[in-house]
Amino acid sequence: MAASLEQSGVPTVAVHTQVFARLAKSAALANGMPRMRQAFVPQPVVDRTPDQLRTYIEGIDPISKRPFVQEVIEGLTKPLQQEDLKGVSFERSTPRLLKPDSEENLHRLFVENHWTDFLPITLPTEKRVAEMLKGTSHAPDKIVGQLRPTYFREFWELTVEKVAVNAVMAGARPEYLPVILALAASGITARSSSTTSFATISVINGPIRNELGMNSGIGVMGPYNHANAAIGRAYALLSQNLQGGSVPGETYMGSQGNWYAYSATFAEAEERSPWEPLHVQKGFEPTDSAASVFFGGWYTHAGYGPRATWQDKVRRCLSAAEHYSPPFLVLDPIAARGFVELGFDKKEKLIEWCAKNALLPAREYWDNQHIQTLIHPLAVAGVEPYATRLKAKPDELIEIFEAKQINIVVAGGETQGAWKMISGDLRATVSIDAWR
Amino acid sequence: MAERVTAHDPRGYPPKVTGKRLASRLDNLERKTVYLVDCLFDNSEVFMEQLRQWFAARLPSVDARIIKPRQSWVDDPDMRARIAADGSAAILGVGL
Amino acid sequence: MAERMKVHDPRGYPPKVTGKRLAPRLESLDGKTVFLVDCLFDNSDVFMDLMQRWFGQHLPSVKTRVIKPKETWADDTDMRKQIAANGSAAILGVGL
Amino acid sequence: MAAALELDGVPTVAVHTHVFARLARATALANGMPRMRQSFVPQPVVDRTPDQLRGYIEGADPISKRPFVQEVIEGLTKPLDQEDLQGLSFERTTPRLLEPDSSENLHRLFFENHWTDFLPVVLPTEERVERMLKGTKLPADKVVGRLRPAVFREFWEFTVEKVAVNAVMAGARPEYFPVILALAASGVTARSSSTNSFATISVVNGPIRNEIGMNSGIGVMGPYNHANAAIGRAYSLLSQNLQGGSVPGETYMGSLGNWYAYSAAFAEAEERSPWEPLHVQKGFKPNESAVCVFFGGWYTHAGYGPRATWQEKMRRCLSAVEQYSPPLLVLDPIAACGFAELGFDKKQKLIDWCAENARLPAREYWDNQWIQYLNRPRAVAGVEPYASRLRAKPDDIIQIFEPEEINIVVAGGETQGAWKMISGALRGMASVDAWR
Repeated sequence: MAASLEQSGVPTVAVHTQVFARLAKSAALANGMPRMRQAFVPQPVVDRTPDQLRTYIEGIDPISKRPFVQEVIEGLTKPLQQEDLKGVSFERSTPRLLKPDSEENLHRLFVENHWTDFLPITLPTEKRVAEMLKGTSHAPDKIVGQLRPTYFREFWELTVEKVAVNAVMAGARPEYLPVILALAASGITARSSSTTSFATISVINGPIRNELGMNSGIGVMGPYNHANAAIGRAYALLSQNLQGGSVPGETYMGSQGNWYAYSATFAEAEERSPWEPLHVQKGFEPTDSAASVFFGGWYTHAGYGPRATWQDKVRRCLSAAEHYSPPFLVLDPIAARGFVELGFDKKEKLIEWCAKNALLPAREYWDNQHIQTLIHPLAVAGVEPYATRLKAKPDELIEIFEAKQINIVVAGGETQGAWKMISGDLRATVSIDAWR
Repeated sequence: MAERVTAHDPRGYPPKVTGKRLASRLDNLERKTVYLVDCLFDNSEVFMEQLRQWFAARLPSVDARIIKPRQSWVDDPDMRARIAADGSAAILGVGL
Repeated sequence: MAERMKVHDPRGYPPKVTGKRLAPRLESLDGKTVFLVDCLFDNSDVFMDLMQRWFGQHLPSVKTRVIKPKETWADDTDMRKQIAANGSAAILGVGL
Repeated sequence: MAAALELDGVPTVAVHTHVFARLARATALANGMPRMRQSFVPQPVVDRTPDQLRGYIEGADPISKRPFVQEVIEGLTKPLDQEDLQGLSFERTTPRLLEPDSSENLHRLFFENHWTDFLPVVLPTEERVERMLKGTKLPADKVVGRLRPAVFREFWEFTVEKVAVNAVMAGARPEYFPVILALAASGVTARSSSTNSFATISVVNGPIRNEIGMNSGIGVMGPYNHANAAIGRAYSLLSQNLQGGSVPGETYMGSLGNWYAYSAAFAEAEERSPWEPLHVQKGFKPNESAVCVFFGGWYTHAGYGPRATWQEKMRRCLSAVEQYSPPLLVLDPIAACGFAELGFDKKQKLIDWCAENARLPAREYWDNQWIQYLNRPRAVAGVEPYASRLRAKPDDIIQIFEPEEINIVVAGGETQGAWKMISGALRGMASVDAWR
């Protein structure tokens, strides 16, 4: 925004809170405008009173240590110097191979460059990468897609070979590569830089699950299967390395982080589910193999049943959800069959029930930072369903999710009728067969 | 020396970045119109109002006007066109 | 042959396990008292009650008594003494 | 229990649901009574109607495929054969070193034996284990403690060296070793075999945090720091390998599994917290280093604030928890300072508020499988607070947690006033200095 104003001849100063300093500077660099004028106020702005914000304006810019208003005014009036005029342009092409070195030194290099999740990796030697590339019929230099840490950052491009490199690092085997390529091609990053520490969870459907020996039983969402673990981790590492990084303060701003970011991929228990598989619901054939990508991971509610008071329990979990992030439900087959016995013979019926029963008073719905930033402007602009939610009286109960935002997956080892309600907006369901 | 290994570089390919020039600066803000762009962040409206009041109190000759894009995170060309047409400078905040 | 390495075994040390004999079996259950031990698992009381009714219908000569330990997972020595003293066999369930 | 009855001379048959078959066999073996008489009914028993249970009794044992009642009666009457009589005793000593082999084959051996979390490990060569042992002054053969996957399983024992082996596998450095030893000495496993897919979360306090560069800022509960990642993973791997394993169906029964089980350790942001550090609350001095181990990880509720409607939001989250697993609150410093500004100048005040506001109708409180199983017998035996909860009428609102069960920790990078409410009962504490 600021860059485009400058280009239309309008001198501009962008104001940020101090924690965003390094991020704002590297975004300016990536936009080809490293000399962009920026001024900073203390963190946080959210929840501060007007008086407190006035002290920010009359106070000191915590980054430059000079008066804030002086920074702003000089940013608009101080004449451009030589350096400002030419702007900086650079071709950041990435090398294919690194300088040869000992194993110990290379492992340290990968850690110090933030190329790993700080757990041990398998070094991507030429031999191992060539081996991994046998897992697909596609050419190593074929462009798989683009990724970026968030929508105001520039897209980076990735090839089959670069995906293979990160797959080797994760400990994956060649037969897993088509799944990993599909996840990379989804265009959804598993390393969002958002201050809300999001994570990306992927569900695999179709014949590929059994071809690779994926787990949909006991310990399905845990460290109990090679394919689940390696595919999830490959998706996490390629997101980090193929989008320009995920470095705290620069390309990662998640205040509290998310442990799901290590590895979070599993297979639906289609054979033991009373309902239609997820990918078939999204238009794939049962014999197709597909990967679904859920963006969220911010809350995880849990329960058993359905027991006698299941409606109260599920309602409590739905209304405790963060209402900018819709849930997807993971039901153990025992729980799924329990719901079928109650008459929910189709996933859609239970989804409908959840949408009808996820209720909050309007007052609480609007008292949320994300809703204010993302949804409120849309409501004001008359976009439904937000506009009606805005009209509701403070104590009026409103439905916080639409049915089409909620999904259900069946997985578990049937040692307990357990279920989980995980924050996850289904952003994409992509073909795996296309990458065989 | 431990046996040396060659490994791949795990990073993706960044887009080619072309340099862009900054707009030339004003000699001063006297009698100029400065747009205060509220980026719709939670509470940034209150911040921009305080900034407007600061200008009105300290630099009354500056015509500071608050303006909002239609949607957060999305470029708003019409709003930019209006700023370019009616304004001489812009202050954006508070966020990215 | 790739260069061979020697590495440690990552497992801990299990306790020494001494063999224990099973109790001698009964020739038949007729006229015997069998304790049905409800391990307090959710719904196992209903299960044991039904076992008692099954014996009542199909093997009326067998006396059955449902009994519960004081606490889950913990050994209940008094209950065991009671079974050993007044019973000839026990059926535990449903769980571990 | 069954073994004890047999020793009292009482022929016994243990009835299990069929998913527990392999586990029941393994337990019998470990109790030195491999020939113990066991019979099985279909899973689940929970929630089945009396008629359905009668169907189980009159039906077939799903494991032996013979009539269930026949299995039971024969178990009590069929005479012992030769094998039954001598029982089986064995000395399961574990070797110190494995057969030498190529690194490729050893990596595969570690996967196939379930010695890993299916992510790449660093092979524990003699040289690497030697280097790790330099991280402590204590002798390699000193017994650190004992661990077991469940209360009904036998304890396994382990030494400083065996902990070092697993620390090397996790990618840890010698300077992390005292923290890892303290976690191993806590006696709490990070690989519970419960059907409940529990995980164990560890909080590190005191000077050790900065000595080894732990993270308490941006991405604190995520893959953004070497010490956090390696310590958490070492605790997971040692729990798995030093307690006799964690194999689905045998020594792990978690129906859904838990991704926190990869690695879940972090440092409290003592320097940026408005309150007393966790370990000081628990009796340690500020300049002592300690670890606290929280057993749960079953639910994770999330929120921002405190905003205007923070009380409603907090109450919704507190009543949507699983009432057998008390919460650990992790507050970003911005949120913590927000609560301090509201008058919660001591952690204890916010803990008391949570205890008073975590409420459910008695009807819902008791309608839970684990509460029935764990708390009901105590209530019946007159143990408080369970007894009074049992006396409450169905629609009476009761408090579901005691203040002592709830804990608060401050950690986060201050890019957002976020907080998390993670299922976690404080089960273990240990001094780190004792293991330097």
